[in-house]
Amino acid sequence: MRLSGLRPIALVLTREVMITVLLLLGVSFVVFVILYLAPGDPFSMLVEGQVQSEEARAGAREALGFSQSWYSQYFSWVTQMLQGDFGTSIRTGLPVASELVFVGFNTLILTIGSMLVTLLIAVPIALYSSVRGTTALSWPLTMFAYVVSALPVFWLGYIVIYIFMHRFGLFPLMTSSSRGFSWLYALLPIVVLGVGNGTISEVIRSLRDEMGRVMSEDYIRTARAKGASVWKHSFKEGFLIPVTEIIAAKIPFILGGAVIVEQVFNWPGMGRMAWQAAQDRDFPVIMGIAMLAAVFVRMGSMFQRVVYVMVNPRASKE
Amino acid sequence: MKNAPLLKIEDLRTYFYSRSKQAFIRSVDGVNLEIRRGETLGVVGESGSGKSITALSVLGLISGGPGVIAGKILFGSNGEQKDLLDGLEGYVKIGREQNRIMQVSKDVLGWERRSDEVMRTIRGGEIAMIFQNPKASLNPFTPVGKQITEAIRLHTKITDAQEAAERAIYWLKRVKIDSPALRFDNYPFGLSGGMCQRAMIAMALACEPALLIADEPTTGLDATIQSKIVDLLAELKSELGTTTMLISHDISVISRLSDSVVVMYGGTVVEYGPVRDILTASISSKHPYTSALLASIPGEEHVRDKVALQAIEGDVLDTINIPAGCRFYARCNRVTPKIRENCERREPDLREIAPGHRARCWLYFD
Amino acid sequence: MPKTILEVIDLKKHFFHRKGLFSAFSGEERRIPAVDGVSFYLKENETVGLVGESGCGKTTIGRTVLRLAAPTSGRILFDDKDITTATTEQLRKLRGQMQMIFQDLDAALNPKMRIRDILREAITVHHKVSDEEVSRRIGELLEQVNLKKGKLSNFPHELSGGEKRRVGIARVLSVGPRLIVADEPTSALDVSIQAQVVNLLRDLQSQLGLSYLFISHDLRVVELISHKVAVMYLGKIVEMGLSGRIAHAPKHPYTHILWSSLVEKQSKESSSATRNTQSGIWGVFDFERPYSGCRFAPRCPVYESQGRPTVCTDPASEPQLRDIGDGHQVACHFPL
Amino acid sequence: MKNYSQRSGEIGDFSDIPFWKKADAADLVYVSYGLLIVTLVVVSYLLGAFHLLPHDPHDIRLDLMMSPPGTAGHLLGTDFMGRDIFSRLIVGIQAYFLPGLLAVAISLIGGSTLGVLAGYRGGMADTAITYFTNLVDSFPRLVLILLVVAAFKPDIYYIMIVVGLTNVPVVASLVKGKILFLKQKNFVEAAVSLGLPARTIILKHILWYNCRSLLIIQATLGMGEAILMETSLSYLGFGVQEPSPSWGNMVQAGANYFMQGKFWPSTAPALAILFTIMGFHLLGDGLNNLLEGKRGR
Repeated sequence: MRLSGLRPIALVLTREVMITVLLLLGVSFVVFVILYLAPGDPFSMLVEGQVQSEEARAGAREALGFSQSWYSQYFSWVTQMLQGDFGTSIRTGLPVASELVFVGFNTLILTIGSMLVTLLIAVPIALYSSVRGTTALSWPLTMFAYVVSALPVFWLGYIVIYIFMHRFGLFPLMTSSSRGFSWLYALLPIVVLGVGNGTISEVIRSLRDEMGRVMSEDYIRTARAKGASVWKHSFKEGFLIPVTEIIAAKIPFILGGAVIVEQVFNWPGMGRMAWQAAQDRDFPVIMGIAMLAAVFVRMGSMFQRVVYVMVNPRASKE
Repeated sequence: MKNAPLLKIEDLRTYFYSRSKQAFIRSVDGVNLEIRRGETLGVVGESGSGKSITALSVLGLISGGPGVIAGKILFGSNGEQKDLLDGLEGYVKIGREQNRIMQVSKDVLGWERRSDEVMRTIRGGEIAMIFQNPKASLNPFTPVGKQITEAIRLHTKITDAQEAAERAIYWLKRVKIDSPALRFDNYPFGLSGGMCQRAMIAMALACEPALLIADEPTTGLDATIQSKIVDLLAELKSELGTTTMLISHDISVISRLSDSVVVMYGGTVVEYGPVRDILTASISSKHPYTSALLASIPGEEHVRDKVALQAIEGDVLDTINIPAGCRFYARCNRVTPKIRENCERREPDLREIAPGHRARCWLYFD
Repeated sequence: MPKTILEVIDLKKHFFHRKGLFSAFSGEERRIPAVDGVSFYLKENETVGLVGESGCGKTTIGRTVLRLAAPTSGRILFDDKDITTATTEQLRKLRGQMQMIFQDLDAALNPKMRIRDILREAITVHHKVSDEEVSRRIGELLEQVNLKKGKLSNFPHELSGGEKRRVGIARVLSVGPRLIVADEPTSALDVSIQAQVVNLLRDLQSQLGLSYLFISHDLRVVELISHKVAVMYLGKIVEMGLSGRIAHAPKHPYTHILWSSLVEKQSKESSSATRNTQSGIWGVFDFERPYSGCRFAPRCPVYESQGRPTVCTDPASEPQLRDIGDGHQVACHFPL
Repeated sequence: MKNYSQRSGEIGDFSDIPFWKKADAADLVYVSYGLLIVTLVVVSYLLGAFHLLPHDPHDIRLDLMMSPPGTAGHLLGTDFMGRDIFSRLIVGIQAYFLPGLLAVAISLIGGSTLGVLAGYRGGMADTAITYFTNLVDSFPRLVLILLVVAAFKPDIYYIMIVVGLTNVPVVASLVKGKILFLKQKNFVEAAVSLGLPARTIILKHILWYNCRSLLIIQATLGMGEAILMETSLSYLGFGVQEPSPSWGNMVQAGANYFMQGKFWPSTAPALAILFTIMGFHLLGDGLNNLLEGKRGR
C-alpha cells in the first residue's frame, strides 16, 4: 500500500525532472540568443571567461574563433556549464559557481521567508472572505490588499528602515562587514518582501475563488448532508492544491522583488549580484544567476506537482 | 403521536434573489406536504418547480441568500416532534405588499449557525440524502469505502474503524456492488456512474436513517443503469421499509416506487394523493397540470397511431414572475368561463377533492 | 421511391489519446474506436433514429457525417456525392444543405448577440440578402418555430430553455437545409417542452420535406419520431430496422435489454423472466475493456444462457449485420 | 442582517433597470476611481508632452533646494536640486506612458494570436505554446530584464518589449481558456456547422464578442504591470536616467533625504506610483466584475 503510493510520485518526479532539464536547456538557449545578438559580442567574452589561464584562453579563442558556428559555441558553453563551470566573474575574477552557491542560499532564505509572510497574510483573509462573504470587514480587507499590492516595495523598505532607525535606533542593513546573522536583519527584508511583492491581492483572490468554487461542489454538499466536516472534505482541493499552486506560480515574482529588496537592505543575494553584474556587464555572473533563478522556479513547480500527485488519486493514474 | 407523519412541511418558503432583476426567485413558495412513516412519497415536477430546493431546505443545505424565510418543518423520528426551522422568525423580517413578500431582511450567518446546531444530529443520521450526478457527489479525493466509514462512525454506535469498515463493506454488498472489498479502496473516478450511485445509496442507508431523501437518483444515468437503480431502490424499500422522499422528473420512476405522489409546479404543490389516483387514473379528477403532463409523455398509443403529442403550450413557470392567480392558468387548457375570473385573480388552495386526494384548482370547488 | 440523401459506408472514427508528454517519442497511444465501421443510409423526408447508451459513439457519427470531424476511414455520400474528402471551402458551401441541432441549448447562441442578430447572421451566411428580405425571412422563421416576435431583441440568457431550442431550430432552418442531424434535441428540456419540440420537428419535416438523423438516448422519443432506428453498441450498429420492429420485436439481446429497461422502470412487479435477461449487465461499458469477437458478449444474457459459445468470443467471427427480412438487420450469432 | 427587496410594480421587463443599479456598489467605485486615474494619467501625459507645466522640471534652483510641500508655487515642494516635484511628477508619466502602451499592445496582439492558435487549432500549436509559457514562467521577469539591459542598453523600450513578451503567455492562456470553454459548449462547432468561415468565427465571434472584456481587463492590468516595471527599473538605475524624471528614479534620488526625515522627494512619486497602479488594478477588477458578472446571481 505504502510502496504503491510512492510509485506515481516517483513517476511524476522523473517526468518533472525531464521537463525541467528541457526547460533549462530552453532557458540557456534564450540567454544564449540574447547575448549572441547583443552588440560587442558578449558571448565570446563569456566563453573566454570560462577559461582560466591566459594561454588556454588564447587557445580557446583560436579553438572557438569568431568564425565558429553559433551552435558549436552554444554547445561548448552548455557542456562547460554542465561540468559546473560557470566561468569567472569579469569584475572580481573569481569563479562564478562558488559565489552562486553563497548568494543563492541567501536568496533562497529570503524567498521562502517572504512566501510564508505572504501566505500568513493572504490565507486568513481569503478564508475569512470565502466563508463569510461580504461583511463589514471585507471592504477594509480588500482595500488593504489592493494598497499593499500596488505599493512600491522599495519605498516600503525605506519606511521600515526609517522607523527602525529612528524609533529603535537600529540600523537594519545587512552590510558586508556585519558578522553573524542577526535575526532582525534577516526578518525585516523578509517581511518587507512578503508584504510588498505585489502578489497579495492576487493570492487572496485566487485562493478565495478556488475555495468558493470547491465549497459549491456537489461532494461538499454531500459532506454537509451526511453531517461531516466541510473543512475536512474541502481541505485537499480547496486549500492544499491552490496554496501549492500559488507558491509555485509566485516564486518568479518574489525573486523579481528580491532584486529590489536586496538592493534596499543590502542583502547579499542573487538579486543584488544581478544588479551589480548588469551594471558592469558582467555576463558570466548574470547568466549564472538567470540559470539559478530558473532552477528555483522549476523546483517550485516540481514541489507543486509532487503535492498534487500525492493528493489527487486521479493524477497518478494519468 | 404514533400516527403523526414523520415529516410535515408547512407553508415552506425558500427564496433567492436576483440582483440583476431586482426581484425574488420564489423557488419554494408555500409548500405543504407530509410523509407518513414507512411510505415512499414521490415528488414530481419540472425544472424550477422547487422540488429539489424543498429537499435541500429540509436538510438546511441551502446556500445563497435569503434562503429559507418562512415555514415549519416538523420532523418526529423518536417520539418527540421537532421543528427543524425552530426560531427562524427571530432571524428573518418579512415585508409584504398586497399579500406578496416584497422585502426580506435575514441574518443569514446567524441563521446558518443556528441551523447547523439544530441539524447536527439530523443530517446523515436521521435524514440522509442521495443526489443527482453521483460521480460529482462523492469526494474525488477519498476512497469510496472511507467515505461510507466516515458516515457510519459519525452517526452509529460503531466508532471502531475496523468495525465500521466491515459495516461499510456489508452495505456495499447490500447495494449489489460486486467484489465490495475491492471497491472499498477505489476512488470515485474509477467507478461507473451506476456504481457511484450505489455507493451513495450505501452511504445514505448505512446510518439507518429515519428518512431517506433521494433527489433525482436516476437522472443522467443510462437507461439500462437507471432501471437497475430503480430495481435496487425497490428491493431496498421492501426489505428495509425506510421512509423515503423520492424526487424525480421521471414519472415512470415515481410511479414504480411511490405510495403517494406530490405534483409540484412553480414552487407550490398543485396536487397530492395516492399514486394510483394521480399517475394512472382517468383524467377527470386530476389537476389539469398533472393530466397535461401525463399526456405529453410519449406512450404506446402515440407510437402506434403516429399521432402528435399533446404538448402543454407555453413555458415552464418562471419563479421570478409569479402571477396573482393560479400559477398554471396561462398554460391551462381546462379553464371554463365559469371559473376563469377566479383562475386569473386568486390562487386556489390545496383542498381535498376526494378522500386522501388534494388538488389546487378552481375546477373542483367554487 | 424517395431518393437517398445520405449514405454512410463502413465509417470509422478513431480517437487517439496521447498518454503524456513523452509518449510522442515512445509511440504509446490509446486508441478509442468511437465509431468502428458503420454503414447506413437515409432517404429523403425520412428520419433515422440512432440510439445507444452514452459514449457509444452516436454523437460522433453525427459530427462525422457532417464532416465536423474527419473520418478515420470509410465513405460519406451526400446526394450521391462523396464528401469524405471535400475541402473546407466545399464543405462550407455544403453546410447550406446540411445542418446540425446541438444537444447544448447555448451552442448555437452567441451569448453577447441579440436573437435578431443571430438569425440575421445565419440567413446571410450562404446568400447575399437585402435587409427587407432578411426581416421577412426572420418573420417567416419565427412563425415556423412558433416564437414570439418580442423575443428578437432579447439576449440568449433571457430566454427559457424551450425558447432557446426554438431559436436554435430557426437558426438551422434559416440556411434552408435538406438534412438535419439532431443530436439529443430534447434531452436538456423539461417533459412538457420536449413534447412541443418533438411536435415541432415532426411538423417541420412534413412542411419542408426535411430528412433527420435523430440521435437520442430517449427510446420513446426516437420510436415516435423515427421511421427507422439503428441501435449502437460500442461504436457499432448492432441492429437496424423499422422503428416498430426494433421496439416490439427486437432481435438483438442488447436492443431487447434497452427497451425492456423502459418497461422495467414502470412496472411495479418486475417479472423474474425479464430480470433474467438482464443478468451480467453490470459489466462496465467502455472502450478500454478488451474484447474479442462480439463486443456485447461480456454483458450478454444470451451468451450466458447458451453456455458461453466460443463463436461469440472468437476474434475471427465478429458478428456482422445481416438482413433477416423487411430491411431488418441484426448483428448477432444467436438472434432472439 | 442582509436586506433584499423587490421592486414593486410589474416584473417581467428588466431592461429599464439602469446597469448601475444591478451592479455591486463596490465595483462602481472601483471603476470610477480607475477611470479617474486613467483620465488623470492621459491628461498629465498630454500636459507633459506639450510642456504645459507650472515649472520647468529641469530648472535647477539651488536657493530652493529641498523646500517642503506647500512652498509658494511648489505644491509638492522641490527636490535636492531645487526642481519642482509636481512638474517632475507630471513629466515622469512620459517615462512609462508610450512604452507601457507598447508593452500592452505586444501582450494583447501576441497573446490573442497564440491563444487562438492554441485554443482553436490545438494539437502541436497547443503543445508548443504550453512550452513557451513554461519557458517564460521559468525566468523571473526582472532577472530577464537585467540580462537584456546588460546585453543591449538600459533603454525603456527594450524593457517594455520584454514586459510585453512575458505577458503574452498570460493573455494567451486566458484566450485559450475562453475558446476551450466555448468549444466545450459546442459553440465553435455550431458556428462551423452553420457554414461560417473560420475568419468570421475567430475575429467576430471569439475575439470580438467573447474576448473583448477579457482583453480590456488585461490591458488595464498590463498597464499597471508596465508602470511597476518601469519605476522599479528606473529605481535600480536601468530605466529612465537622471536628469529625465521618472517616478522610479525620483524615489531613488530622494532616498538619502528620506532617512534624514525629509520625506517628500521620495514619498510624492511613491504615492503617485501607488495610486496609479491601484487605479489600473481596480479598473481591471471592477470591469471584470461588471462585464463578466463574477458576483451575485
